[in-house]
Amino acid sequence: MPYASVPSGAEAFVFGMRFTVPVLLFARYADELGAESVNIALASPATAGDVLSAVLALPGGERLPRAPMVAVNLRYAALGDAVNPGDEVALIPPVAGG
Amino acid sequence: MPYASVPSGAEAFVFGMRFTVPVLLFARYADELGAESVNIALASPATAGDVLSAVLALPGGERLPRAPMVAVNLRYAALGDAVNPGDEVALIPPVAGG
Amino acid sequence: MRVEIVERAIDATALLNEVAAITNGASVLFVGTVRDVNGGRPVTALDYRAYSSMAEAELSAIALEAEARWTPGTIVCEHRVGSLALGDVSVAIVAAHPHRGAAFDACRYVIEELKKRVPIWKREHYADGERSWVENAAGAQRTHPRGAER
Amino acid sequence: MRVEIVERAIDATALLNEVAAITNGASVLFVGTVRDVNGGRPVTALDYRAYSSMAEAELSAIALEAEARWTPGTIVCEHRVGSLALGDVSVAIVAAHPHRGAAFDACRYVIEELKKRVPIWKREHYADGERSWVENAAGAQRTHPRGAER
Repeated sequence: MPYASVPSGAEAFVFGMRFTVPVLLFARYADELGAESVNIALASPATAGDVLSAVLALPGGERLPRAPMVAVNLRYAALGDAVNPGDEVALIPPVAGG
Repeated sequence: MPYASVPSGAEAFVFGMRFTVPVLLFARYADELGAESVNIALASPATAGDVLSAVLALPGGERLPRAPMVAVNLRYAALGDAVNPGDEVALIPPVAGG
Repeated sequence: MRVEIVERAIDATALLNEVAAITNGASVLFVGTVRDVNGGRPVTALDYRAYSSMAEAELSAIALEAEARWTPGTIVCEHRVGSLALGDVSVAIVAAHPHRGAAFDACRYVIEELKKRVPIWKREHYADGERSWVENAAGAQRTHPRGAER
Repeated sequence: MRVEIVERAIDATALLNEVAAITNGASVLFVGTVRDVNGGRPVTALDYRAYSSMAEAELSAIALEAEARWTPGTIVCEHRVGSLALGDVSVAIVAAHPHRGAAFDACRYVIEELKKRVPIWKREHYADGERSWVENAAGAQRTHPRGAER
């Protein structure tokens, strides 16, 4: 059953195709990682959770919460949501607008 | 017990003293009575209810509700509240501010 | 706290500025304007009449009730009387408070109580030339609540 | 409906005028301003930062939710980012509706959801020179609600 782990509803992808997505960081998360964005290398099929794991493994990533909010293409995403080439990912610290 | 009916808390008064109070009329009530104010003659001790009864007995008074809101000196009054010389009385139609 | 029955246009911005204070993080402004329709009937203009001295007394009482219940807060309110055209502002209420929930609740309290208690009357002018005094649907106190006592 | 993240002063009057319509009898404006104290600590200034493109997308979604729930109504909202001084307006929301209850409820909905969902962050500057990112007490979503799925 080699395809059992393919997320249903995911877009078409090529197994193992390598690509990079920008991950935007804000507020305390940007301070902790010392950057306002990082590029994360992925292999398809990739998910928001894969991006998060890679960011948490960066220097300073250990100071982030284990499961921060993630956005893909300007929308809050579940960790199982697909990330495709051309997508913009962001980690969203607890918000403080108003 | 000739004093049994004296309202407690009422101001000092002379039994049977005659006086007149202005009664202000507004909106539909003014239209029905054809006047924005009327003078009502009273004899002490007098109440807001006495004033109301006198207004309802005027020509056009039969077109007013039987128990409209009454104000004495800019405050909503109960019909048993005292009316004294110098007081300003008003009948208050259903309000429509806002 | 300031309340006033006015015979001129209401400047809502002036009311907002009046309550501006660095201790108040939240201001809620309610603005009521003359609508083109009431109960499905086209309205062309309005007259507001007030028993002004009592209206200001009652409105002061309401504002003080709100300030006492949602302390520390500030209420400013103006209600216009006279002839108003469609779109004119008839009433503006600002409630300012350190916290937004209290500012919303205080502002809402003042307009709800105003519509029930403040002696102001409205005569609508309709497209067919007729004019009629109207009553607030919710708050209208038709008759004396203690009338049955006598 | 219009929402915008702006880097200039907010003109609340312009927002009120924008929704003015003779079909809307009630407008409720919420204005948030920079307070001098937060959690008992004296604040001297603030920076607001936003993920502007997502903030406008999320704020649009909230405004459309409000307009769908309280129809027919109109929402206009601006949130300022950058350096703000004490007393500066950080956010203004207007909800206009034929009826006041809906205008209050819709305005309140937008500010409550904004504080929970819109990616904007605030760094307070304190009297002692320290600066610190703050989180909204009520709405802060610390971690991913579906984080446990993986």
